[in-house]
Amino acid sequence: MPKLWPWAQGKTETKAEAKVEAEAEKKAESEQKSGRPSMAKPKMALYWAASCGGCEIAVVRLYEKILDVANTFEIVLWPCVMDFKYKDVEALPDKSILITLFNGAIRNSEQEHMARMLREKSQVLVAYGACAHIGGIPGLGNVSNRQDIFERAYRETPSTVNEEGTYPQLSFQVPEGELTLPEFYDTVRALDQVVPVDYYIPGCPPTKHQTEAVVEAVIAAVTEGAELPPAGSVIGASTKTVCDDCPRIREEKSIKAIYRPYQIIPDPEKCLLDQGILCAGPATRGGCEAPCPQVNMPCIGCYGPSPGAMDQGAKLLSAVTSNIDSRDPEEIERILGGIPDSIAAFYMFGLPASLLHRIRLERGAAREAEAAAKGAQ
Amino acid sequence: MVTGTYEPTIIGFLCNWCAYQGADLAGTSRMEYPPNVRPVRVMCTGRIDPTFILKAFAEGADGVLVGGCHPGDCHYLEGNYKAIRRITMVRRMLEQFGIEPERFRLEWVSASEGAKWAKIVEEMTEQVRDLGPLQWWENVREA
Amino acid sequence: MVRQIINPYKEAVDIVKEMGGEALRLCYQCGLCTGACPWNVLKSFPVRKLMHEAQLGLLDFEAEDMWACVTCGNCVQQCPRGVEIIDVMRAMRRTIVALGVGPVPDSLRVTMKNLAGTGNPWGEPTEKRADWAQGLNVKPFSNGAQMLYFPCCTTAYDASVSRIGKATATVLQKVGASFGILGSKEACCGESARKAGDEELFQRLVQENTAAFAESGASTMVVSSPHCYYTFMNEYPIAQNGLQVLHSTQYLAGLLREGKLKFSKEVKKRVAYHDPCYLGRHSGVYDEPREVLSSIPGVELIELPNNRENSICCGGGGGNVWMETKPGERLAEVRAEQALDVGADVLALACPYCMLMFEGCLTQDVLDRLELRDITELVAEAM
Amino acid sequence: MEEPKIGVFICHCGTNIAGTVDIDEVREFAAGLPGVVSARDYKFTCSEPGQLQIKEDVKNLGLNRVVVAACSPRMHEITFRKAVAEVGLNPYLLQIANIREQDSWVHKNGSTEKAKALIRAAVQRANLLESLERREVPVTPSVLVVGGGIAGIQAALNIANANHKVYLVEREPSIGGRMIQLDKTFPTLDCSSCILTPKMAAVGSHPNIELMTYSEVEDVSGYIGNFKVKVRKKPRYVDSELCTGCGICIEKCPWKTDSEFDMGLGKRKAVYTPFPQAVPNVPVIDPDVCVYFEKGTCRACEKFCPPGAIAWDQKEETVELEVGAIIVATGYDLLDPSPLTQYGYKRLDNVITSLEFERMCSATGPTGGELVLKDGSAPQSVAIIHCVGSRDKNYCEYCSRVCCMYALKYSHLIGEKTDADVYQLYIDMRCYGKGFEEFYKRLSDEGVNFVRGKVAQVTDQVAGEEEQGKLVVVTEDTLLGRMLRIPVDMVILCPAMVARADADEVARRFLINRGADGFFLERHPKLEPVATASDGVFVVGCAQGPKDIPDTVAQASAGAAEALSLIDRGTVEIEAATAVVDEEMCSGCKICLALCPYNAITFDEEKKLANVNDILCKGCGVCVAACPSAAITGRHFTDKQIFAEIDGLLADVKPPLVAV
Repeated sequence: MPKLWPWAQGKTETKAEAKVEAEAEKKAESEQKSGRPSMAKPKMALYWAASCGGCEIAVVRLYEKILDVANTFEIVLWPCVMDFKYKDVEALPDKSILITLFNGAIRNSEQEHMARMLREKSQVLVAYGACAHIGGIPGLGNVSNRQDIFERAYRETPSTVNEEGTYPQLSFQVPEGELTLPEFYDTVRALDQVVPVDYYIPGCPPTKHQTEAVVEAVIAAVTEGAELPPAGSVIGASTKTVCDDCPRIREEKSIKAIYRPYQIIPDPEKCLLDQGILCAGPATRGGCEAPCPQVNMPCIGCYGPSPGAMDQGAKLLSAVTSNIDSRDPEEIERILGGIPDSIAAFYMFGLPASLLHRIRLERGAAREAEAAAKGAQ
Repeated sequence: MVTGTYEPTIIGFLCNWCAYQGADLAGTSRMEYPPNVRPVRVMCTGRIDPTFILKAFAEGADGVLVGGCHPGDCHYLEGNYKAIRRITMVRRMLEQFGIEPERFRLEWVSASEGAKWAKIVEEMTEQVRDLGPLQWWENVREA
Repeated sequence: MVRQIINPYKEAVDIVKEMGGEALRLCYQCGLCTGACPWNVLKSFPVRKLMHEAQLGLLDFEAEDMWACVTCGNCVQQCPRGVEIIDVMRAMRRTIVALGVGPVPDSLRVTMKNLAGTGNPWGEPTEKRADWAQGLNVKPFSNGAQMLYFPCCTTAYDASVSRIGKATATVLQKVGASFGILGSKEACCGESARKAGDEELFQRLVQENTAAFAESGASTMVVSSPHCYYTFMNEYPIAQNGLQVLHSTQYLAGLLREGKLKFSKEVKKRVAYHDPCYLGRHSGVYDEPREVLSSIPGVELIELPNNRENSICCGGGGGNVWMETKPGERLAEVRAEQALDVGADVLALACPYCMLMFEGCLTQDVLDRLELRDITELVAEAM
Repeated sequence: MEEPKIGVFICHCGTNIAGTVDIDEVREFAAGLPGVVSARDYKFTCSEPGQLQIKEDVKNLGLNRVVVAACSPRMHEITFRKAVAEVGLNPYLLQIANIREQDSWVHKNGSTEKAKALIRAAVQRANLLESLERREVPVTPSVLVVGGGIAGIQAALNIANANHKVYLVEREPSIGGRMIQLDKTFPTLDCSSCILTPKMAAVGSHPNIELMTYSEVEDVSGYIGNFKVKVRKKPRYVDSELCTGCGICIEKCPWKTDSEFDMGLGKRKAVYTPFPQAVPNVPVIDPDVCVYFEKGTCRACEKFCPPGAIAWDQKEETVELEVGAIIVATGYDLLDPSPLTQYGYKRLDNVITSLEFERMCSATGPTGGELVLKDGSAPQSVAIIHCVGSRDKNYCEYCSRVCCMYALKYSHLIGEKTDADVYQLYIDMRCYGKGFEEFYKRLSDEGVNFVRGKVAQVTDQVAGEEEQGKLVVVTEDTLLGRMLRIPVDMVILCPAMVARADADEVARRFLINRGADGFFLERHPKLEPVATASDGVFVVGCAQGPKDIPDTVAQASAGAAEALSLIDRGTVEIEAATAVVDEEMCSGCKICLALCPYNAITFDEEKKLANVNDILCKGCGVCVAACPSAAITGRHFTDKQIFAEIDGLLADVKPPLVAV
């Protein structure tokens, strides 16, 4: 049977609330028994998977609030900051970590292992930042595959000299024993395409107020028994799109040509899309306060799709092309020629989380081999 | 699941006023054609969100056929022009995704063109059958 | 006599119907084709009736009418239902040739036999194909040359027409073009064979010539005959092979626009231009010949009553150039009369078949008053 | 949302469906689908007992969704919607699976499998259907009629006589249209102006008709029952209130130009009425011809006008009207035959068009009704060429319908006025109407020469003594199978009737479609012959396609009846499946604004939100598909409903999934 991704089957309901309630009940129980509040701090984990590290900085950007975090939680894993051992975390009982902030997409077997392990150990798993949320920039790797990426990274780059054609191996014998590396996957996945996720904090990186909001909510839940937002919520984002935050003046659309940002000097007052610059703002969830358009750069879509949209790229494509000012197929072709790389234009952040996830893999040969093997048995 | 001769499944998005009526006319005129296109009726090709097309491929369609009124004949005046604009871009993008152009067609079929509809379905079924199964889900399976 | 709609040659009729295709079924018998046909000025040629007979499968494959059509295209151009009448005519002839359901005119049979044997309509030896160029210092085509000149069988072998080739070569040399000929390596373009219904022979000629062109490596070819031009452009895989084909008048007009065609003498003549069917109606080339003619110093270009799209055929198309035309049924005479009526001294031509037809059809009395000159000849004279 | 309880009803349609689709298998399959509480089949579900089956199940089983697997929704969706509504179920909770037209009738193999997929899709979609309410809005009880030819006149009178207000807008200075240019009418030969002028006068004096001549519709907005129309009135430079129609100004005016009304055969003055019986009988001054506008001098008309009605300072003005329905009766143009060079029109003298002939025959025309050649003499022979540009793929593929008959009429008129021989050069004689064949017989009896053949050429190049000074018509007589040369003195061309030159602009203004032939397109060729794609806009007369006067009048009355039934009802039901904006989701990006062809989307600058006016919205969904934030929902075709349908259609394609 083919091993399939769980999201393809529909997400497993995680019911974060139920868990927190259960925890509260347990706590109440233990308080009843001991007659005083439990003094043990709830545990917290932070993990960095396939991402740039910007999310780690975003956590530190809590400034003095980071002290509240330290006061409230016992941090059991934060590889970026301190030396923790995986095996210590693995040894914890299931659901013993209250909250895990997981940033980065899943691009290799180690990240997948950590995602599954932390899911088991955590009551609340938060996809922190665009990469964990929708795949992020690493997700653009889905226009390629393992072999081509290796070829590029370990051989073709101008700064590389690799005449023997040495590539990373899963396992390598040295006199001292076996060395292993995690398996690099063909396809990058968002966190919820590997394990069920309770909350999402979008953004590249998430803004300070978002991180604060989630930390405060959980602290309030732990210390005061406050209600948590419903499971599956996207925290710190609005129901509207970036346009709602964007101060630029918009008009009725009529796109006669599409420019890339370096090709023109846009009017700083007017909507970038109105000026022919492909801006993902209309199709991107708001809440970021539109920092990019405010400095004359178009939105590139890091907050993911609007809550009602199934596929951010398809929605952006539809919005932009619908307003092309021509009825002539040839002219339309010409105008759309201004978008030379459609996947990058429409799915800069969301390719793994999109409907098609990635470009087609040439799997024909592999499939045939598999079928032949089956036949042989 | 690929056993015996392979029969593709194609999702058709048909506008209510032209292509759907054209397909109905093919029925009324008893023109035989292959059963591989499964129709979704929409009021206008202008209603067709590119999401529908991606969704159809993602859910396992081997092809997608969009049928609408001839340019200039849109029941809603210019919905089909919007469809041309979107579909031009979708076609390019699908190619980038590795989906052969034969798997995605936009055709103008008026209410009186039952024979044209039957011919298009026959032709496209054959082309997609020749290309073989798309099985998009296979792409997201880690081998 | 009541005629039954049962034909002994059902197979033959079916082929014609199939080749005539949907358009033939659309014919509604208005008779415009008959009216538009140049023959009907001189004799009866019931085009409409043939179409109806083809529709009903009542064709008489033994009738002379099978061979009359000059394929000039005047009827096709006007047909209100878009019937490809020439295709139907061709289909009838092809059926006769392939299935032997009717007689092929003797003269045409000989021509086809010659074409099959020697690649030219006269059955002249292949080695003599380049003889026309003797003494002109025309070189065989080599890879370094700019272009290939394809003279047409008539130019190559017929004594009265070879002056077209000579004039063309002279002009090309004077403007300093580097060109060459294939000589014995080339064969007839096959247009006559196809129009005479010998499809097999035509396909063979296509293959031979295509191979010869490919081998030569030429990228530009200049032709003298509009029939070769049309056939290369529309019925050969020329475009795929990246070969650009130009009629001599197109090439000259190009030189003219680039300022490379210079004249030193006057040709003080009143010149009427006869649009060849295959250059005009079939290929849409109307302006270039006129451009070249009117640029020649001294030439006063006058128009015939039937000009451009409405030109009248010389009577030589569709294989008729190889057949006998009775006196009094010669279209060339009608045309010459028109030229004399408008006061022309010279009838300018741009097609070897036209030249052959006019030379053959006109009486000495007419020829004394009306000079027949190919456009290249007039150009050569003025240079 | 309540738990769906779906009933699936599978129709055999006799053997139409049951013949190829295994009904039992499909029924069993449907019964097992999630949400389905009952699946039944019946011979003819659309029949009374079939509908009863549905109604009973809704009542007894408490169905809250109904799926009917039968013929195309375009056949019986309305039938079944009514049926479920009768037992209290919202009609929008019905879903049809088309297993006949697009399944059993067209597939020899695989129709059962496809039926299952279609039903599964319908059931999954039905799960998500929502109730919708149709709304009613009041109707403005007046009608705009565009075009003052016989069609517009007839429609206007019908409506006005029913005591409703009519605005009749005509571009020319007078109503009358093409019909008033004609001399006699076939097959009865009654005088065109004799039968038309009383109607024109009735229009001019009708208290319910506001006649706006020399005016054009500039802009139309609004929607069925409530249109807002802007009409531009060109200045006449004559005060209609003061003018008595005495005609002295015309008499005194020294400036002349070709008369458009007389097809350029006669002259008119700078101040003119197109013809003596004009309605209104108020002249206009043509500023392009009148010297006053160029040099400020002359003013002869002003000096002689008894009531002092000349008004040099008149300005163009725009009037705004509110109407409930619009009737477009803008008529036709005649194909200009000069590009058909073989007929020699404009090149050879005495080759004229049918309308020129009409004017020449008219007693009020440029020759006072005399049929004369250019040199003033009477023709001794006339050829009438049919199908000039009609039935010809190089020009107009259609038949212009009236030419055969008016050509016969011309034979008669020529016979009345001269002794000329007449040749009818036709392809097929089409005399299909009431009294037409009888007229054909009568004319045959009058001694007309019929030659069957499409004329190849009209030439002045003569071939013999008897052709000297004549026009020679060259054609094959296809019945003889012989070429003929017919020498005549006059050639009358019967050019194709074509759509007005500005039809494209007019179509856009009224939001109606045009067919491949260029004429305005009716909504259904048989059953809705005067309705258009735009609700409340009707098209009548030759604007819809070539037709004769009786057909035009009948169609005009049909249009009037449609308009009356709309405005008399008082209210109009508005499409319920419209688009709606979710204010919580709309970010005011303005992507949708320019997309709506009906201008139904407005923008609230205050709240920065888009709004869909659901009275103007026709439910095409173009904005829904474009909305990048999914803030616009297309009712009855929501994203979720369509996704569910796609899932349903493909559920058997993907292999069963196993979690990691």
